[in-house]
Amino acid sequence: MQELVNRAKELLANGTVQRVLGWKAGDMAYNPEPSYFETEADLSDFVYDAFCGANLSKYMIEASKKEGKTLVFLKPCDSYSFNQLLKEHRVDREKAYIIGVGCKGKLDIETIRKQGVKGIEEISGASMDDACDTLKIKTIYGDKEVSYQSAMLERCHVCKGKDHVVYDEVIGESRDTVDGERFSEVQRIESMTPEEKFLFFQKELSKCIRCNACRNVCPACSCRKCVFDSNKFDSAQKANVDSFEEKMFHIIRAFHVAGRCTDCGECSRVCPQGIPLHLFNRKFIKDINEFYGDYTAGEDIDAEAPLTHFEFTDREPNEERG
Amino acid sequence: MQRIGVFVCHCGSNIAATVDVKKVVEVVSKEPGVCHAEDYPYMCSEAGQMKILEAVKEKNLSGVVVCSCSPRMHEATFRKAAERAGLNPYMVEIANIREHCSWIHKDMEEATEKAVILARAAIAKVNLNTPLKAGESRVTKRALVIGGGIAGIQTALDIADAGYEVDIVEKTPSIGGRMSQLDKTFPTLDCSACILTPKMVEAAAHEKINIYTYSEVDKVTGFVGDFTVDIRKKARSVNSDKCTGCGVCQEKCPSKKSLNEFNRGLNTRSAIYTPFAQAIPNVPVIDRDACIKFKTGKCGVCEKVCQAGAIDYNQQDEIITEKYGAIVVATGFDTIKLDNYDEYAYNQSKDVITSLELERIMNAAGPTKGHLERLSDGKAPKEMVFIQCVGSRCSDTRGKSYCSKICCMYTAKHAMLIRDKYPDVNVTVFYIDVRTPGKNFDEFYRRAVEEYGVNYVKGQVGKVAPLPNGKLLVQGSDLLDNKQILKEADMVVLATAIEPEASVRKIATMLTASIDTNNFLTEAHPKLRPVESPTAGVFLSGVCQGPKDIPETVAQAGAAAVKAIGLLAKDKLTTNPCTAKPDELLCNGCSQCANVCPYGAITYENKEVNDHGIRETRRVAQVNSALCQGCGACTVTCPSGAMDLQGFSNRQIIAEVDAICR
Amino acid sequence: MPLNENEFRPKIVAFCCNWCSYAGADLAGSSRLSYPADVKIIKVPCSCRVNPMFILRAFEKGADGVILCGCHPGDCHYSTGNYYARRRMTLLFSMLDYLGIEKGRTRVEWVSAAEGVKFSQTMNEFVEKIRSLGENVRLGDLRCKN
Amino acid sequence: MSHRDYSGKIKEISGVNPYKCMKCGKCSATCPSFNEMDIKPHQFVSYVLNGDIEALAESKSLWKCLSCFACVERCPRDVKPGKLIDAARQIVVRERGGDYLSADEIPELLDEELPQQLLVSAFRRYKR
Repeated sequence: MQELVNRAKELLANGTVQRVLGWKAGDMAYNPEPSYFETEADLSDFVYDAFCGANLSKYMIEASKKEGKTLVFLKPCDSYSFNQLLKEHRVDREKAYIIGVGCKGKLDIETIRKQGVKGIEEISGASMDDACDTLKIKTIYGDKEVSYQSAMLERCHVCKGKDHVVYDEVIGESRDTVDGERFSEVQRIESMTPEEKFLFFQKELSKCIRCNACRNVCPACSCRKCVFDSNKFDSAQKANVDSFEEKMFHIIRAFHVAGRCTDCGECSRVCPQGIPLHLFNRKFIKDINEFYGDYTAGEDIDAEAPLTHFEFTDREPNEERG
Repeated sequence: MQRIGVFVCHCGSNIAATVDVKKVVEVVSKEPGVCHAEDYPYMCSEAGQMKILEAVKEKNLSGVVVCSCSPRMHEATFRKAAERAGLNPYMVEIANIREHCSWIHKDMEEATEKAVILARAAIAKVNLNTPLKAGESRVTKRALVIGGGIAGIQTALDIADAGYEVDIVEKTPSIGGRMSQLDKTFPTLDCSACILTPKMVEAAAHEKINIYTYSEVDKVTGFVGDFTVDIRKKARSVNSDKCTGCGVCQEKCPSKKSLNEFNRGLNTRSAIYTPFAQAIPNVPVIDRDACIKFKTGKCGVCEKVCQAGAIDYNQQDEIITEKYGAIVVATGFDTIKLDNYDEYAYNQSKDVITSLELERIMNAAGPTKGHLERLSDGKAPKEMVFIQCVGSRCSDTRGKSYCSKICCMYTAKHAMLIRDKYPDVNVTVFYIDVRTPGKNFDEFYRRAVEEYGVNYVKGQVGKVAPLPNGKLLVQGSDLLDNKQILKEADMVVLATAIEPEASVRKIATMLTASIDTNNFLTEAHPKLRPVESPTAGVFLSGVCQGPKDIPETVAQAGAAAVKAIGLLAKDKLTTNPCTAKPDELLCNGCSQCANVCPYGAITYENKEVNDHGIRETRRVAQVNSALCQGCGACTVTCPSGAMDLQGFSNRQIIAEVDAICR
Repeated sequence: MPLNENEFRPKIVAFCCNWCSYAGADLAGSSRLSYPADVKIIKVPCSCRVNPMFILRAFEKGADGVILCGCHPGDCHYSTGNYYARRRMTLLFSMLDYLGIEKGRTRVEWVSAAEGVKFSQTMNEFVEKIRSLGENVRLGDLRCKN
Repeated sequence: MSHRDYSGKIKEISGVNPYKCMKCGKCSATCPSFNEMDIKPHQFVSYVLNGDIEALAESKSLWKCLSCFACVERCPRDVKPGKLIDAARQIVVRERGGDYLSADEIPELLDEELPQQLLVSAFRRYKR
């Protein structure tokens, strides 16, 4: 981490960049938050550890409008989001100095809590310099231990890869964290009966409080004004009446990011209700891969996006799924 | 809220027999925004239209709904009526209660209920209609013809004769195209050059025609009436203004090993060359891949012998940018490659040739000076076999599914010419069907059989095998005799399928003109608009649209010219007002809409916007309403709803949905 | 067909492209090829104009089935519109299936201007299918129900 | 089975749509066994289309076809007469076979010298 801070200071000092976009320590050890750093002194708050799951690429939309370059730290998966934004002309490559940072898998405090660890005060073993095998957790109920791998975010178990697709330089080592099948959850749902599927999603989506956290964090959901906030479709939403009415929002949201979603998993990470929102996006990714050939959004900015492209021989919509 | 008048047509008994029109009037008159509702036996009649006029004036209506037959029948009629009443014509919506209701339902209660719902949907839509105005765009009075074969020449001549400037772009060093390679033409057996060269000269001499040979279209932007085209004039290495066309350079050129494209590679040419004697312009080009000067830096013979001082080794490609109102594609055809047809031994024997190669052999300027001889040993053939449908009418992946259309006739021509000039040569034609529709065509084919003794065998050839004695063993079917024929031939001529010239793909992409799976350009309507591309301002001439012979090509070339002239004769074009329109404040600038636009109507601009007090420069979508045809593909691609379609807006369609589902 | 009080009468929205399917529906009409009055047609310029929002909106407001008709692939008046529509609808339908919405409530059919018979047959089949599926509950918005 | 059914069976086994034939005769032109055949390759198609499977089944051609598949290779319409005759042959073989080989018979047939493979493939082909 110190290496990142040193390099940031250097780049600020020599005028390459005017500000730094990174993470700063939060009020608890497990909730660092995205932040700008304008001066060397500001950087004393800088942090980069296993809880820095936040994807900073979306902030580059606004940073691109600012004077001068912004130094941004991107994890391998974040760099896909940045690239996708670049493809859509939302960020300015000239305005960004990208340091690709290593990643050993990011942690999920909720997953730790689910393992029965409550009253957390301090967590060690989550720094990039650590072995990242075991987390030693100090709680008000005494010390606990949890394996690092068991505390990882879902997305890290099915990581796209630890190579950055866009960067100016790369600092820090990464570690392969894949130990799951990316589409296994989607497949599990696909194999359910319609009734089971419906009940599953009704149960999950009824939790939605329309706080819009998923929309606000999503690097693909970056419209200046969301259709659900404008009168363009007579679709500005009112308060919930029906417990399942949020389906329209989530289906359309998934549809709007289909072919653009890099599966960064931020939607699920930030959902205060713990709805596995990535299951929508991942369903579309799986379908696109199956129907139109493998496609990874953000990987290649010159690739034809699946929904703005077609083949004469594409499958028919009514076709029974195999 | 609009002030809407609803008019329910009886259409005699067509509607009124099944739909209770009085009931419809009664129910819809209570709909929000409706200030007037009435029924009338024939709304489309003059008296019916007057009802609209009167009501608009009396009740100060701002919108009109007509419940009648399909909008495909009378939408235009009622729009005009509204216009006469002083309303914007796009404030009219039709509820189709005839084709979509009274004609398909028998139960009156059911049909009436549905008619009411359809009327409600139309009322809900009109409530959100806004007056639309057809735009105007100017027309540049100049046409571009891509391709300088007989199709392109004829189109250019016809357009130029009507008084408009025309540029021809031809990628080879001379105009003339495939027709200049032909020896004789069916069914009259005129010498091809004798009828073509006067046209070439006429085009070259025409004051309204400007010819760019050895040139290609590099880039096309713009739209109907206002295209901007970059033409790449490839470096000829010869100054056209100075060259006198004396030909000494070609004689003296020491590099003579290049395959002669004009003679289909059957002999060779020099590195500096004009493709054929009557070339226009009669100015050679240097083939830089073959030229010793360009390869080694040494030589320069042509420069030394050129008394006019026309050789210019330093010439560069030149880009010419020109504006056009109309573009005619006349890119022509080539024969398919025969690599997939090993059974015909084309790649194994020099004596198996294509029909186009035979044209060159028969031609006095060809590789054999017009003598029919075997290319392997120069001997005169005694036994010749023609095979029809080579690569045509194949539904497998090796060939083309279509009939190449010209082969039956040119084969009859070849057979006849050979029997006439060399009566001792036996000619056998293996055919599947002989297709000779066309004026004097069947008579021509029958003459080949009856007067010239050409042996037509119904059946395809399965195999051609070169024999050690230099002959070719042809194994074919005689289906009428139910026999298998084995014939030793001296030469085999393959009626090879034709396909669009390969460069047409690139050109179609530049023009956003659609192309079918065989690379033929698609016509706007296969029957009613056969010489227009669906892309406005682009016209089709000759084989680029589909296989055709010379008379058909010339006829289509003229038709394309007339269509182009019709466009150029206009000073201004009115455009469809139902076009896409972006809301700049909502636009993300992501370019997704531009990626799906089939017309290239969407561009992006960095534009200063004022978003509720925030002034900033944003990348926003711009729609060229002259180009946009109003399909709406962009509107669905746009996640923020910034892109909307006038006349079919998101809110209008949703209002219709709501009215129907209510 | 007399209206039976107890019979389930589905609400069906059919989006038809202006150039092929709407004309196909007109031909069905002028050929007097009957199909149930439950089907109401909305004219759109091209199948690619149909936003998934429209389809979900229809269901939310109480539709029991939605069908989208366009020109046959390759015949689109705008040359490529129906290809985009095909991909969009393929994904949307797959998603609806994934959410447990009954298969068959949504459908895409390519109907040319000459296919009046096909239009009528398609609508008859579709209405039959929706009748067999019954009322749409899963995609509806309860606020829109009585 | 009626003749029509046989026609359907042949289409099913061969996977060929005989209606695609444009009667060009390239199959007969390419056939090395043409002279040995009473019904010529290009005629297979019309026999199948006309449902005259009996004649085809009794023809010499059925056994003269070498299955060299030159006609299949070269047919411009994907009609593949070689596959048609092969299908007809299979029908005849199956028909004749009836219960040609039942599992119970196998132990008796076992012979030390007989390759196992042969028996297995024979059983596959000739079992009911």
